Amino acid sequence: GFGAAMARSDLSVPEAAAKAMSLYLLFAIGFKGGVGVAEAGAGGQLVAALLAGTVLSAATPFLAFVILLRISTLSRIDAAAVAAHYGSISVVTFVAGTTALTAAGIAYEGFMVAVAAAMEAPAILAALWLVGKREGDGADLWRDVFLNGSIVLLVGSFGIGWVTGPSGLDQISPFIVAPFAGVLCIFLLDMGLVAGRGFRDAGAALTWPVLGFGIAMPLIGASCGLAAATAIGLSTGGAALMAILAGSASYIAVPAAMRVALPEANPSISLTMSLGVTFPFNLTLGVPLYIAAAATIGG
Amino acid sequence: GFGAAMARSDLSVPEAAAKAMSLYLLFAIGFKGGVGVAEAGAGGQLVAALLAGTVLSAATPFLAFVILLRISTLSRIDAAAVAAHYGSISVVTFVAGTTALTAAGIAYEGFMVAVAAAMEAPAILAALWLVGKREGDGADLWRDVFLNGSIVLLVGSFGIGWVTGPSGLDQISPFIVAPFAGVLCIFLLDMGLVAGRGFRDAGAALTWPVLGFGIAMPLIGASCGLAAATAIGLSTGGAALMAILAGSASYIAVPAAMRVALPEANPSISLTMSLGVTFPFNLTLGVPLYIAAAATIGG
Amino acid sequence: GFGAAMARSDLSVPEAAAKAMSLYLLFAIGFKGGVGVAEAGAGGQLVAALLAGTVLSAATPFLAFVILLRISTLSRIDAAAVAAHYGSISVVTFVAGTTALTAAGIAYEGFMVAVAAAMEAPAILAALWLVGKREGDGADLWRDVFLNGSIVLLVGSFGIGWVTGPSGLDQISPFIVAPFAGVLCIFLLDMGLVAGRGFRDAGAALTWPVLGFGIAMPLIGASCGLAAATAIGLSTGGAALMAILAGSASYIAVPAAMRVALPEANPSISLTMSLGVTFPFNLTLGVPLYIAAAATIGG
Amino acid sequence: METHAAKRVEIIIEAVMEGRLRDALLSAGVTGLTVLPVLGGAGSSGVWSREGQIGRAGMVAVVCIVRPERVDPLLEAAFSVVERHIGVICITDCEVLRAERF
Amino acid sequence: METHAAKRVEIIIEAVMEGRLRDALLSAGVTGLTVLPVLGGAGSSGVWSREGQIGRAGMVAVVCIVRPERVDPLLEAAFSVVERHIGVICITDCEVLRAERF
Amino acid sequence: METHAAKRVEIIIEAVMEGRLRDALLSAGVTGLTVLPVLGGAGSSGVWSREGQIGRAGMVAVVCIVRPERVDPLLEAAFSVVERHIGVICITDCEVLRAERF
Ligand SMILES: Nc1ncnc2c1ncn2[C@@H]1O[C@H](COP(=O)(O)O)[C@@H](O)[C@H]1O
Ligand SMILES: Nc1ncnc2c1ncn2[C@@H]1O[C@H](COP(=O)(O)O)[C@@H](O)[C@H]1O
Ligand SMILES: Nc1ncnc2c1ncn2[C@@H]1O[C@H](COP(=O)(O)O)[C@@H](O)[C@H]1O
Ligand code: NA
Ligand code: NA
Ligand code: NA
Repeated sequence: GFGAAMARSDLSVPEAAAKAMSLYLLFAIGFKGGVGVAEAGAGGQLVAALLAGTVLSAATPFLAFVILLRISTLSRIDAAAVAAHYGSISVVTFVAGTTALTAAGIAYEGFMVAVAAAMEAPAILAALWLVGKREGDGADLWRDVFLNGSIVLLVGSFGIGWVTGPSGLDQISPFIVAPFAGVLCIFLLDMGLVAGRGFRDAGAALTWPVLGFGIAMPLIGASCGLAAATAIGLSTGGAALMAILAGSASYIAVPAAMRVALPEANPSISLTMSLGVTFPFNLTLGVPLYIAAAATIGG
Repeated sequence: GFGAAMARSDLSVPEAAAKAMSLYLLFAIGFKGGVGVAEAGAGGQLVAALLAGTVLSAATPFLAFVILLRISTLSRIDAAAVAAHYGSISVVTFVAGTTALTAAGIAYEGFMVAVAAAMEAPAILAALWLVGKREGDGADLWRDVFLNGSIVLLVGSFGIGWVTGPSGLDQISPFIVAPFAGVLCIFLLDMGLVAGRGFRDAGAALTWPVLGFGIAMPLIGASCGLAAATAIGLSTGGAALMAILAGSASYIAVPAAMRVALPEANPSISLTMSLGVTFPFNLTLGVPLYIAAAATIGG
Repeated sequence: GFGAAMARSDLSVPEAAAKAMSLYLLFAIGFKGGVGVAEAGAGGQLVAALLAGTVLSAATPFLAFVILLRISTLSRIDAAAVAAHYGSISVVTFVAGTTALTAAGIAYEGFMVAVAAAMEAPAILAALWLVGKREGDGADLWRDVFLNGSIVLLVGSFGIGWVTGPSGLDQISPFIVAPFAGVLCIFLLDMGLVAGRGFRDAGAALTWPVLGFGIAMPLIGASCGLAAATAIGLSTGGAALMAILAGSASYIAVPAAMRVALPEANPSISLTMSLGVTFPFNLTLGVPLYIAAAATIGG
Repeated sequence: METHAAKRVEIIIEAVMEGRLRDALLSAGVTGLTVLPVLGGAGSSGVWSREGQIGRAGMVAVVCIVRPERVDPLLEAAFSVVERHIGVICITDCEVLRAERF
Repeated sequence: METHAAKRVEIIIEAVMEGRLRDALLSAGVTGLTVLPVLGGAGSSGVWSREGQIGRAGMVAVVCIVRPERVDPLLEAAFSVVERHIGVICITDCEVLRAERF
Repeated sequence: METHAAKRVEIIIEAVMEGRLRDALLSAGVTGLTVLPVLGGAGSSGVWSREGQIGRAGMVAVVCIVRPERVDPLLEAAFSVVERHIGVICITDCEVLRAERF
């Protein structure tokens, strides 16, 4: 995919189809998570995991911000914007992680879907606080972020899955389960194309320290995620997912929020890092690594 | 779905994907109907049912018009436009009805799909007649209405299904049967969002009598449908579907026709009633009620 | 489909959905071809077939050009543009051919997918040479053509299929295999609509000799294809596919290239011939005929 | 380069009326027109948006460049179609190359 | 036909700001506006294209036709939203039918 | 607010030529441009519509706002690309804010 994009191929999935696929993936993963909770029950661990996720999402940007200011020549604004991306999460990386876990036969808590939803937004708040933005059209921004499609759809389908339980899954499983791997595969190919294009566009801003950050930060984030998961006693699969969430960087919700709240930040820097460096790193090396680490700790 | 829309979420299925889903549903339901007729044969009942449907579609607007003028303060034009919507049908409600029947193990005549197609247009003619519109670009309007995608696709796929029969269904069943419930589910969620948005926009026009009409009229229509179905001796499932058709209101074909032929009518009134009141009512309470009524009468 | 289009129905699959379906078909056919090669091995025949395909694609336009100048009143430019279409290939016809072969239980070489990719472009070069176009923005044009979505996607998914082999197919088969026939069917219906529309638009240019060419040329091309396939010793299925490729005419890649390189050519002439005459001819009569011919020769 | 005075007429109209407007303009002697999609808008009949719509809902913008002397028949043709419908007509002075085309 | 002088204001702005711009314009007394999609562009911040994008990326073009005397409040409202953002504002003289609508 | 005279050039051209046109305009010193999608149209080469098309068919509208003195090089650059192709170029006087950007 990457090579094709670098050479400016015309091979792009239409925007509407990409959006439909992402809605499908969000719906399917949310629904399956809800069914998982209906089967296994949730208990206090759900609350603990939600809390841990929220704290991780809000704390990571501080760490990322400090590191970026030290190692790169990015402005404070740009550094804060990048930091927000790394505090938040990438749902597609999460989905790929659940697929890898299922393929490896490792179970995970269904409620991790809800944790993913909870981790999308706090990082934005933290990043804005970092550059002293608290005034202005705050309420508006929050509505934008919270009612952003992905959070609503994840939480909504999670709820539906929880209510209908396994019997609901049986009924729509030809739709939810069978085409899932295929849709994910096409979507990842398309993301690869988009990521490749980003590289082409953002050339200059990509100094070596910045590229290095794009690989080091997910490792740092994932370590924090593993630590938190161990602290609250998640299963091996759940700990791996928490690491994946903490180690992934947003490329949809946060970029849009940053355009509204920090328009002075250069969007191609953060997008290239999250989509062009961290996303492929996580998919190829990160996810297997986090799973192995979780298995080592958990086993 | 509704709550999200009320708060203006950004969670909308792209127009192209929604259209593709609706084409898929029309194709699948038409094809399955055709296969049903190929298996069971059609005979004179098909003709009787088509005739009954056409009469119902043409007569209902008169009833609706009179009721609306009596209970509400709508202008004659607006009342006629609303009446046209209630005479015509909602294919999605019909599809949901067939799914509910299948789930309940009740058989129905495959040719009801053709009846659905036949009931789309007569209501428009009736409504225009009510406000004395007979001149003008009539031929154009008829081309618009008859060659409107849904009628052509329903009739076309019905014909294909009839010709290919059960062997054709076997071949494409992974495409037609398996994902059906899932696509319908997503489509209904999306319709819910759109309906919710409508509510937000049309606030003032929604007086209590008008809201009441949106619930009473489907009951009246469905009763007429049941009576007609009993008169021509349809099966329980067929009678339920005839009730569903007569009780449902259009929100695609008729709105477009009204914009062309009655531009003075306020589109948000009729759309909010048909999509915002009657559609959810039918899906949640109406369909089970009509099926129960048909079973009582038929059994 | 055709009748509906002639009457200007509004029944068109949204552009984004059509593009998504075509990407799906290209991906699925490429992937399956790659898996076929992984299972059966490729050897020297792959190279021979690629070479034969390239020569066929480059030679057919000369033949077509001479015939067109002799039998019609088309200008040299228009004749060259039409000739380029007939030298190149139609992937959808190829896909329909593989489906027909599978249905008939005839095996074919998986690498024919690569041959299809190789045959897309040489015809364009040949046609430009015919009208003395060698200067200008050549490099640009070649990038346009080679990185045109379909070639990249075919070759890419072919490579992926080859690498992952049958085990990869098992994993994504619910996505690749099951919905394939359905998507192809819908896509063909939609192509029928588009083709029908073309007819309506290009009326005058369609003289009888030109229409005749649209049917004779695929037969001539397919004969050359059969001869070449026999010469290099392809299986019955492979020979049928080579005939189908040589006999089919492009309607996506070549039209776009002609708009860039030969803007003086009237696009509706070549598009109507390739999409309105040759495409339906091949789908209905051509493909079965070529398969029968290949079986006669091969058996 | 040499340019010639012309008029650019922009008509924002409901999508269902597009075919009728096009036919009316072409009958009024217009040599060409271009149709642009519209995502949403606001006006006396409220705020609307294309998102999540189905069917041929919404509006389109039709742009038509004509010689100055052809504006009046064009406006009359357009107005006869648009009259009873919501929508906007806006005329701007402009210059074109290749005047013989208009 | 009788036409009236007006101004056509075209604002090219990031899609995420569309709602805020619409609200600002309507508060500034504008009677209507139309939003057109944008496929791509180029500017001081580089070349971009909608192809393959996800999310509410990209830009939109907002067209707003107003009476001449309402241009200034409109520009002020628009500018307050656009100021910190990339984008372009362009004002053209135009003529409209049915002046009472603007 | 303070505005500055400028020119708005609108070029309707086949989608396959978009990249070449953009490169030509940027080489001619244009500081920015915006590409809008086109749904359909009519002209000397007939009526066409995007519906049901596949591939990069159809046309796009490229809008380019420039200082008055840059119009001539722009038109020459555009014309060299468009010359052999179907399409329309239309120039309008306009005013812009933030003149330093153009
Ligand atoms: N002043 C205006 N400027 C631009 N577009 C307008 C204007 N007024 C109305 N429109 C467009 O025309 C549609 C219908 O307007 P109205 O008839 O006022 O409801 C709106 O949704 C807008 O898309
Ligand atoms: N001179 C211009 N003419 C037309 N559109 C422009 C112009 N300058 C900028 N734009 C549009 O505004 C966007 C942002 O521009 P900029 O702030 O220069 O990066 C570009 O991507 C274009 O879509
Ligand atoms: N007078 C015009 N006004 C607006 N658009 C035009 C005009 N003439 C041509 N076009 C556009 O340019 C395309 C090609 O025009 P032509 O070269 O005349 O076939 C048409 O399909 C329209 O989209
Ligand atoms: Na993170
Ligand atoms: Na009804
Ligand atoms: Na060929």
